[in-house]
Amino acid sequence: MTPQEIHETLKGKFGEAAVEAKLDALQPWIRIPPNKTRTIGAFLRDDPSLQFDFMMCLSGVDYNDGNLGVVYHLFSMIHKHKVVLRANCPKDNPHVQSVSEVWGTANWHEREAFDMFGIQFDEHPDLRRILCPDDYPGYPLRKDFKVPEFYNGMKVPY
Amino acid sequence: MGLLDYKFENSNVFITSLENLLNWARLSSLFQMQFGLACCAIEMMAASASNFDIMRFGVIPRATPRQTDVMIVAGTVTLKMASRIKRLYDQMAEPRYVISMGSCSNCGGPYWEHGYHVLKGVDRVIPVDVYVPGCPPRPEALLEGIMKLQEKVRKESLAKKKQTA
Amino acid sequence: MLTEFGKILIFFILGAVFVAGGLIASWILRPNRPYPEKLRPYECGEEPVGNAWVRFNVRFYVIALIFLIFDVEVVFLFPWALVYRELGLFAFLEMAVFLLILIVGFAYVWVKGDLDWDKPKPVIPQVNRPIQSIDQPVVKSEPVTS
Amino acid sequence: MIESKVLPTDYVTEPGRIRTSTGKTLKTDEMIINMGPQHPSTHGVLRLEIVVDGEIVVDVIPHIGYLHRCFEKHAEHMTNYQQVIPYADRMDYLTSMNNDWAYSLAVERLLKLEVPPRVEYIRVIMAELQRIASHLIAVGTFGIDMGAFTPFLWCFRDRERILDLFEMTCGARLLYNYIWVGGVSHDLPARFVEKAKDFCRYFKPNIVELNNLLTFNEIFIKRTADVGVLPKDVAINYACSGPMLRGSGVNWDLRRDDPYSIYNKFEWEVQVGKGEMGKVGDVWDRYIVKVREMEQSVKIVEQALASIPEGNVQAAIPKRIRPEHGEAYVRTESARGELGFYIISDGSTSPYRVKARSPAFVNLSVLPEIARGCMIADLVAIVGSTDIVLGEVDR
Repeated sequence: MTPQEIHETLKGKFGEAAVEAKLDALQPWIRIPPNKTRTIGAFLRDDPSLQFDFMMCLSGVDYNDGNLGVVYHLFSMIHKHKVVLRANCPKDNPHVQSVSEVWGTANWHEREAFDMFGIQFDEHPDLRRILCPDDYPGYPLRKDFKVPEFYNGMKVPY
Repeated sequence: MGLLDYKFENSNVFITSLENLLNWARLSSLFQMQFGLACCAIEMMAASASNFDIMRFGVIPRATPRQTDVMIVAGTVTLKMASRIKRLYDQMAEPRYVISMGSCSNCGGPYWEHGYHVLKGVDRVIPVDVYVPGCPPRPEALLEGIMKLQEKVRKESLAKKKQTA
Repeated sequence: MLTEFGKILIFFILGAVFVAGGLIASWILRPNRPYPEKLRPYECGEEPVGNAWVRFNVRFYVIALIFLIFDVEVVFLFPWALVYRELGLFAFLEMAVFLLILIVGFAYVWVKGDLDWDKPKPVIPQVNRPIQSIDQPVVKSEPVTS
Repeated sequence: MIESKVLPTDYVTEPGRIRTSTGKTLKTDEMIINMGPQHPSTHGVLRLEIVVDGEIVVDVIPHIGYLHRCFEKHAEHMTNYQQVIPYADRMDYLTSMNNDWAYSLAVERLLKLEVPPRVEYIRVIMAELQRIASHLIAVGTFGIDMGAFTPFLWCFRDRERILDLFEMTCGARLLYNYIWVGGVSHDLPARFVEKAKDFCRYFKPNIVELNNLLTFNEIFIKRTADVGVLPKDVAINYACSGPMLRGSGVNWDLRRDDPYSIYNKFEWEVQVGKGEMGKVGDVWDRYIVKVREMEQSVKIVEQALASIPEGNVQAAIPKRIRPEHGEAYVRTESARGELGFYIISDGSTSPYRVKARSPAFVNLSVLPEIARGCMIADLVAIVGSTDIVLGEVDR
C-alpha cells in the first residue's frame, strides 16, 4: 500500500485532526499525537491490511525549535510496505506513550531516546539510561547540551 | 681448579646477578589480561593468532587480573569504563605494567574533540608504561610495544628506588 | 635401628619441611603491598554484588553424603582384595552380601532421583499477538516444552 | 527431583535481600553473577547481570554503554558529509566497508545521486569480502567460546589473506575510509582482480575443512543444538535481522528483498536455518547460516570479479556536499544484519541528525528473552551466536 492509502486508513480510523501527513517529501511521513502512539501502533501492527510487524528504527530528534520528536520507521514483512510516523512533544515536558508492548525492539530504542534526549516514555517497563552512566549530567544529544567539565573526578574535555 | 679465576669467556647463568635473573624471568613471562575494548582488540586478537603469534614473547592471555602482569588497554576508554579499568588495575598483582594500545587510549584518539563520554587518555586513570601509537596499530607495532616493555623490565633494579626530587 | 614406622615418620617430616619451607621462602621474598581496592573480591571489574555466603542448594549436601557411603565401601574392599586368595570362597560370599546391601541402597538413591543433577529448563519466548507470522496462516509458535 | 526451595519463599533469613538493578528482589537461594565488562566470552565490554538459581539462569539483565563513543554527536559536529565516514568505520570495526557503504548510500539517496557502474561492482566486492572476514571472526571466536582453539587460528589465517587484499587497495588493515559518498576513494590497484580470484580459489576448500573440524563435531552439536531457541515471530517482533533472523527460519535478506546496488545481477541463495540439529532457531542454526553465507559471498565475489566494467570511480559531486532540506532512512545488509542510517539534512554542509540503526544493538535486546532457563555455559553459547560487536551496540 502506498503511504497515501495508509494515511487514508489511519484518517478513517483515528479521525482527521489526529493524523496529518506530508506526502511529497523524499520519504513521506505521518504525524501522530504523542499520547496515542501505542493505540495507533497496535492498530498498525494488527490490522490485516497493514500488518506492520517489523519496527525498523525508532529515533529521537531535537528539532531545536522548542520541541523534541520521535520518528518511527515501520515495515511490514508480509505486505512489504513501509511507513514513517512522527510524534512531537514539547522540550520542557517531553512525554510520549511507549510502544514497547507492541514491538519488543522498542524497549531498548526508547531507552536510548530517553538517554540521549530525555524523552519520557510512559508505561515503559524499565526506563533507565542505556548508554551513558546513570549519574551522567544532562542529555547529550540535545542541541543545547554543555559537556560537563568534570565527571567522577575525571576531566572530560581535552 | 680456580673456577672463579676469570675462566668464563662471558657472563653466564652461574655468575649472573639476582636482579638479572629475576628480570629475565619476569620479562619472558608477561601474562596479559584478556580484555579488549574496541577496534584495537581485534588487532590484538590478530596479533595473538597464528600470523603474528604474540605468545612467542611469553605473553599469554589470562582471564583474571590476579594472575596477570601486563594490562594491554586496547581501545577507547569511556567514562563508564574508566572506573572499572581503575578497579581492574588495582586488583592486579605487583609488579604490574600497562601498555596503552591505540591512539584512543593514548590521548582520546579521533574522539578527542566531541567525545563527551570518552576519557581522553587512560593515563588519566592509571599509570602507563608503554604507549603504542596507531589507530588501530598494526600487530607488529604491538609486538614492538611489548619489546619496549621488556627492555624496561630488563633494566629494573631490586634496590630501593632513589626518591626522585 | 630404624623401624618401619620410623621411615614413615621421616617421610612426614620431610614433607612438612618441604612444604613449609616453600611457603615461608616465598612469604619472605615476594613483594607484599596490600591496600583495600586490591583486596576487594574480583567480579569482572564490577562492584561486588551481594555476599558470598549464599545458602547452597540441598543437592550438594545429599551428593556429599552418598559419596561418603560409597567411599567407605571402597575402603573396605582394599584389604579384602589383598587377602582374598588365602580366604577363598568364604570371603567372596561375605563381600557379595556386603555389596548387595549397598547396591540396594544405591538403587533406592537412584530411583528417588538424588543423583540427577540440574537440567536446563529453557523457556521459549512467545509474542502475544492476535494475528501474525510471515507466510503461513495464523499459527501459534510451539508450546513451551519442558 | 529435589525441589530447589526447601524453605517457604517468604521465610527470610538474611537481613538484607539483594535487589537487581531493575528492582526485583531475589529469592533466598538466588545469586547475582556479573559476567561483567572484563570477561573472555562477552566479545567486548558487555556486562550481563545474571540472576542465577544454582546453575540455571533465571534472568539476564544486559548492561551496555561501556563503549559509547558518541558517534551521533560527532556526526552532527562534522563540517562535511565526507568527514563522518571515518567515524562510521569505527562504529562496527569488523565490517567497516559495510558501514561506509550504508552511510554513503543514505547520503546519495538524499542527493538523488547515481554512482558509476564500476563503483557498484567495487563496492559489492569489498562488502562481500568484508562479510567473509567478519563471519570468520564470528566463527573463530565462537569456536573459542565452545572451547575449540584450532578454528580460531584457522579462521584468522584465512582472514589475514583478506586483510592483505584490503591493505593493497586502501592501505589499512581494519578501518579503511575507502567507500566515500559518490564513489570510492581511488581505483583498484593493478593486480587486485587476479589476487582476489586467487583468494576465492584458496578459500573454498577451507570452509569444507572448517565444517569437518567444528560444525559436525559431536561435542559442538551437543553444546549448541536446542539451546537459545528464538522462534520466528519473536525474532520479527524484536526486529532481529541478519543471521539471527535467518537462523530462525525467516527467509529474509535485504540484498534480495529490499534491493539496493546491483545484487540482482548475481545469482546466489539466501541461507535459512532449517533446524537440522535441533529446533529451528537454535544456536547451531545461527552458526550454520553464517558458515553457509560465507560460501555464498565467495560466489558473489567471483561473479562480480568476472564482470567488473571499466570506468571512473568518482561521481561528479561538489567538494562540499550540500543536500537539500529533507531526511532519508536507508538500510543495507551488513554482516550482523540490517544496518540503517537515518539522516536529516537541513541544507547546510553538515548533517543535522544521523541515527545509526545498528543490528547488533537490536539483536542483543532479544537476549533476555532467549536466555531464560538455560545453563550458564549455554548463555556463553547464546551470546556468542548473537555475534555482537560492542562498537556497534554502543555507537
